[in-house]
Amino acid sequence: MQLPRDTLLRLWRTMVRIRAFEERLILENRKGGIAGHLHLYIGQEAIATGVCAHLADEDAITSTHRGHGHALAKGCDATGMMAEIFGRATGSCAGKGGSMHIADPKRGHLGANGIVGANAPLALGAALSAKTLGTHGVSVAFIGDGASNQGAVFESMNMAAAMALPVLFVIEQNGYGEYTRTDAVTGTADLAARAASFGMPAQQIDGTDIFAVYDATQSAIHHARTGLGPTTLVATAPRFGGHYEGDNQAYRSASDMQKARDQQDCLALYRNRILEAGLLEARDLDAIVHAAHSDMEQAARQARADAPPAPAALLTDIYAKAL
Amino acid sequence: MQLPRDTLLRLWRTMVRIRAFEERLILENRKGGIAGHLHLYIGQEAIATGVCAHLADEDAITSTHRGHGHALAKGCDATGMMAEIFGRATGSCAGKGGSMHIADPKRGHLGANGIVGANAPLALGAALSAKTLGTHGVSVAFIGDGASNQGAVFESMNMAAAMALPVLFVIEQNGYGEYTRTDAVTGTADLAARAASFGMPAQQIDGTDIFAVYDATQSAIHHARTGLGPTTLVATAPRFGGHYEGDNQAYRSASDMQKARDQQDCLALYRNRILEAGLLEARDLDAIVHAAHSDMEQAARQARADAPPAPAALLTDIYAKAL
Amino acid sequence: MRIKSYSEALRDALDQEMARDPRVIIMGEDVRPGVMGVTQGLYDTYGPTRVIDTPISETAFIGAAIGAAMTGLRPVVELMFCDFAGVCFDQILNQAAKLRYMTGGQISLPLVIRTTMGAGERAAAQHSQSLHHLFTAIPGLKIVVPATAEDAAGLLLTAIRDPDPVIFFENKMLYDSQMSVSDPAIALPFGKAHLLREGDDLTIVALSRMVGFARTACDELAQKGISADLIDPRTTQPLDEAAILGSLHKTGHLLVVDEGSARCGMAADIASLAASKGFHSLKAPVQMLTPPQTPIPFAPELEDAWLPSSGDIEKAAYTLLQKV
Amino acid sequence: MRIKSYSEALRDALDQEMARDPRVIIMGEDVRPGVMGVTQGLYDTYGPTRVIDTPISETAFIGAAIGAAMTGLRPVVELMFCDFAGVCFDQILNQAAKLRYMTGGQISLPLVIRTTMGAGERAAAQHSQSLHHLFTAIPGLKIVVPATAEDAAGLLLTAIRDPDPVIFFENKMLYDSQMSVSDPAIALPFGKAHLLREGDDLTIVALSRMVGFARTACDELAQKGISADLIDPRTTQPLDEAAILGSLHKTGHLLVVDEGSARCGMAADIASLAASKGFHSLKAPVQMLTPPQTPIPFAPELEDAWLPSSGDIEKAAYTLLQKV
Ligand SMILES: Cc1ncc(C[n+]2csc(CCOP(=O)(O)OP(=O)(O)O)c2C)c(N)n1
Ligand SMILES: Cc1ncc(C[n+]2csc(CCOP(=O)(O)OP(=O)(O)O)c2C)c(N)n1
Ligand SMILES: [Mg+2]
Ligand SMILES: [Mg+2]
Repeated sequence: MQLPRDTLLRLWRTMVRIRAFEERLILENRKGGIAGHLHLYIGQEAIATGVCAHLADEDAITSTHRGHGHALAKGCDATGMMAEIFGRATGSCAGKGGSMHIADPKRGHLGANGIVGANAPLALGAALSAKTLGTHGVSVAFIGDGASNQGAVFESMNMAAAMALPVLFVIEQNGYGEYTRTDAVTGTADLAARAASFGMPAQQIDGTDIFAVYDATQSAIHHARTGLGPTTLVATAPRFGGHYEGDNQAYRSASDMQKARDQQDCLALYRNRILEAGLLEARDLDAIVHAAHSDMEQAARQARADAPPAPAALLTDIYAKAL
Repeated sequence: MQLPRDTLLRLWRTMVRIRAFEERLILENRKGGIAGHLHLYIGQEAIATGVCAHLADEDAITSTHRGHGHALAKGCDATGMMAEIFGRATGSCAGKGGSMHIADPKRGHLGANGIVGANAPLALGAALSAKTLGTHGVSVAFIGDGASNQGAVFESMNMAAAMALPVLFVIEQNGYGEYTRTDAVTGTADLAARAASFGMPAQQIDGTDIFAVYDATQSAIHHARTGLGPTTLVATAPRFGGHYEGDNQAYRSASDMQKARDQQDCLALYRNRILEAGLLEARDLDAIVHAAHSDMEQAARQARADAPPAPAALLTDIYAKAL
Repeated sequence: MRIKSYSEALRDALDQEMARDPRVIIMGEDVRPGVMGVTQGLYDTYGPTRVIDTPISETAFIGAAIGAAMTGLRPVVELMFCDFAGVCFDQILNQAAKLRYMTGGQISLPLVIRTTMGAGERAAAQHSQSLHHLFTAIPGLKIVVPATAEDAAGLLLTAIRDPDPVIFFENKMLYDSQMSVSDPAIALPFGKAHLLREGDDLTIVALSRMVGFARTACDELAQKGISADLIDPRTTQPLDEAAILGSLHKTGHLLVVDEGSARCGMAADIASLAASKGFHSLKAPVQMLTPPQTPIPFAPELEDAWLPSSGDIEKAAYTLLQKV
Repeated sequence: MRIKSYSEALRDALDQEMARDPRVIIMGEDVRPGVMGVTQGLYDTYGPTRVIDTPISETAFIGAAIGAAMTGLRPVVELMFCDFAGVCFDQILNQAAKLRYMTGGQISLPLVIRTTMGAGERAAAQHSQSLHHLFTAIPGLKIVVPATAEDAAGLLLTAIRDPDPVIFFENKMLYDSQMSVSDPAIALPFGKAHLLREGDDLTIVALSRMVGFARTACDELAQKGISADLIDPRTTQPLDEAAILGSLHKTGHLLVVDEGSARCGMAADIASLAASKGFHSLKAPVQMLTPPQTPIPFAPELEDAWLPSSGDIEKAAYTLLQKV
């Protein structure tokens, strides 16, 4: 809480932009014109924001199917992302990836991933490069609680610990993997202890409390940058919506959904806390909200207007040079 | 140590037969005529013996590339195994599997495996059958310490714990995976704690002490049979030889190898203990050793005399009926 | 007969076999709620011991299904997307496919892995693949690629009753397609192709969703006075070589249409059959119509261009015959 | 020129590239001691930051190599046996092969996965496979199958310098085969076949270890007055179609010899090329010589019967020509 004013504003701005981006997606999706599924991050914004606040472009992240928040927090351009989700030539991946495959290596975003858990080894690789090339970079793998039962994740935890790689595993514990409660298919309730048993510090944190996320990440990144190896953070925060936009969540109680919105909204919690502590003014916060919504509206308008990829794009980017 | 005399004799007999089987293999291999690699179990006999002493034919095991000991302890026929290793039509797998793929489902041996870690999920399946069909059977997956870093193993531990399956994971900690020290590529030194973190009891035991193995297994199997789910035992015992027979072990210190033979020989330890405690007579023990060696010599003689598979065997057993 | 969707027909076939044989169990991610549709409602009937939600650990649960199949159960396991076969490929390649052989016939594996294939959902490169050729290349497996609701149900019964591991590829773009199907389902044999159209000018062999597209193309071609045999092999292993070669003998022209890989895929496989055992029947080059050899793009315009259409099939047929 | 084994030639090529480019690193199980032979001694020269022993966790370390390739290194990772690709297949199928395309070309992947293929070691079904076809079927990868020490070294240089993911299949039965090779190694282009024998009667396309067998067969055939073009494509992706089609145009007869799968494998792939683009050259059915479609048996007698021999190649050629 002793963060400087501009950090406080920056954190708020990032969280708000993620929320606004996805609320815009919900609206646009209702209007029609967005193809494929949208896995929304609403409710978990504090995690990506608090983690990525410590990362520079030289630091890498690898992300998940629920990855819009990670991308925005890592500094990816909302307009390019929106265009990508609309499948436009102007999209960050030229329309070839879509919502589930947004990447921007220049910002250190090595890609969202449609195969759960598969991004963990990739993050090891970025950490290995950083270590080998002496860049002092770190890398972060965001991993869902359901995905945390994938072999790829466990193997990566062991290898990162064994090699003392500068990696941070962030497990986002929203309680579900698709329609199934994660605890129903997981042998332990303590994912942090499980990660710790691989030989690294690990900590359970409240993922709706951005200060908790911010502080824990700071320590973890320091640990990594000083050559001490990986850390795991298990951050709990609810998914407001379903597995994908449109999922009616028949498997989830109304009270659980209500509680998420009423009591676990990381944005509301932040706002209240900041205002109560008198750290920022309501109008500063509101102006940021306003700006974010208008930015996202503009991004969507642009995306709708943009052209789809030219047919020739089908056959480019398979190899560096066409065979 | 309060085991009945016939149990003491049975344990000795099994350990001795494993040792004799493989010493015979070493001799026969020098003579020539055995194709492919032999991964010998010498030094680790107490583990397979102490574990399988608690298993009936209805209980299943899945084994590793270093699997002769598991097979013999599970009651597989030494003559059939020897013939299999010689690639004979009379072999337990009709000569199609070889040393690394010995199986005998009638004895509850679901197969050795050339893919390290891949046998762990198979053991879950046998446990699931036992649970679903109400047979009260349990299953055991033997896993090398190196193999314990495979995703398949971790996933299986979680799933077994989540579903409370009657499985026992036995990690055989001989300190090496091929030429590499396992601790050099493993983030934690405490494999039992790592297994426990998945949500099951786990225990480190001295795998050269058959009584320790026997007792720990007894509890674990009881736990499993009463529906309480899986257990992991991490049993430490040295490999006397190399990764495979013929490996010159340039990567291993002479003293390490010497120590294994001089101080960590589970057979010698057992013999001394039993004789000191006056539980059995030396001549009883020696007679068993004698019989084992002559059995194995006979098995090898038989195997050498047996015919290889007929050419037609190439095209059978691909499917239940030829397509 | 009753009107059912491909998805309902599959569900009913599962229900039918679960009712008939208590050893049949279902496992997979979200199979209780039935995220993919097909297993919906079965949990209510068969309960937690026979409809099992698993962790997101494909290696563990597919391996467990293999182990269960060895020891008395008949598991039907769901792999949501065949694209995910990557994370559990060893259990299929080195375990399920080889266990009977490696053990000299001691082990039987009555196992079905149901999975989905097919592009068109705007699901991009990791959720749209058709990987049946990768499995057809593995000895020891049987591979099913049903194109209609009737075939899906009938072949699923056979798959469940089969003593060997079967990979059952459901085309997710067909799930909602409706037709009148046998009720209860009637088991259909493996290795028996389905002749959907009869004609003299060319032989079209099509698989999975391409069968329907080829049917449309045949109707169009008929308008132009071109008549074709349209053959759906229904299983790629075993493959009904006789049906293909017999038709080729009659028509002399072969067009193969598949949504899988252009390289080392089913189109090449069937073309090679023609080039070897059917060579003397061939009057013109074999035409292979597949998507271009690229990952599957997200943008709808690109994905549509990527996937062969009925128009593309028609054109390919026409080109093939012009070439005579 | 110096006499080297295939294995030594590979080691020297690795050394050459590691000396040239500090971004080249080596990872894998037991690569320091060099269990498989090829990496022996490199640790002494390049130390722990460039020669990295990994846990037995192929998904983690191949994935790590992919991530490292994206971020400035040029990893050469060793997958001991291609059979083990099953446990890390997702990282190859869905990550390495697709990342450039899915990201619209933002990501480059200068990655080499060195692995071994080939039967004959009495290593049974899970350690003897030749799975190059599975990877050839995946768009986005390049596939190398060197048959000689010279090719192995020259193609490895190219693989390491290539900006795309390369799967490099070393036939472990060739490791000890000796020949006089360029020293230092000279990079060889991908997609350029090697013509080992020239002749008029038939075209033999052979891959990996089958090339040597085919060479022996050609010598025998020559004694019988039969002359053949012997073509080794050296890379299956890209494939030198022009070399194959050109030769076929001359000879009219095609025999393809491969140790991989009979179904959806390279033999079928090349036969399908002949059936489509080479049809008008073909004077007889294409002959495909592969092992039977079974897992690989352990017993030496069975394994020897399983693997095509030079005698089998000779016989196949003879049959092919008799059939004219
Ligand atoms: C290997 C693999 N298995 C299954 C899936 C299908 N799938 C997509 S998202 C998902 C649930 C993931 O849950 P979690 O990791 O908790 O992430 P969340 O959706 O909750 O953010 C599943 C099973 C997949 N994409 N990849
Ligand atoms: C998936 C896989 N990776 C690598 C190998 C090669 N390999 C065979 S045995 C072995 C070492 C296994 O070590 P450990 O599990 O400790 O068993 P041990 O040999 O010590 O009994 C390795 C790496 C394999 N068989 N399977
Ligand atoms: Mg979740
Ligand atoms: Mg070991």
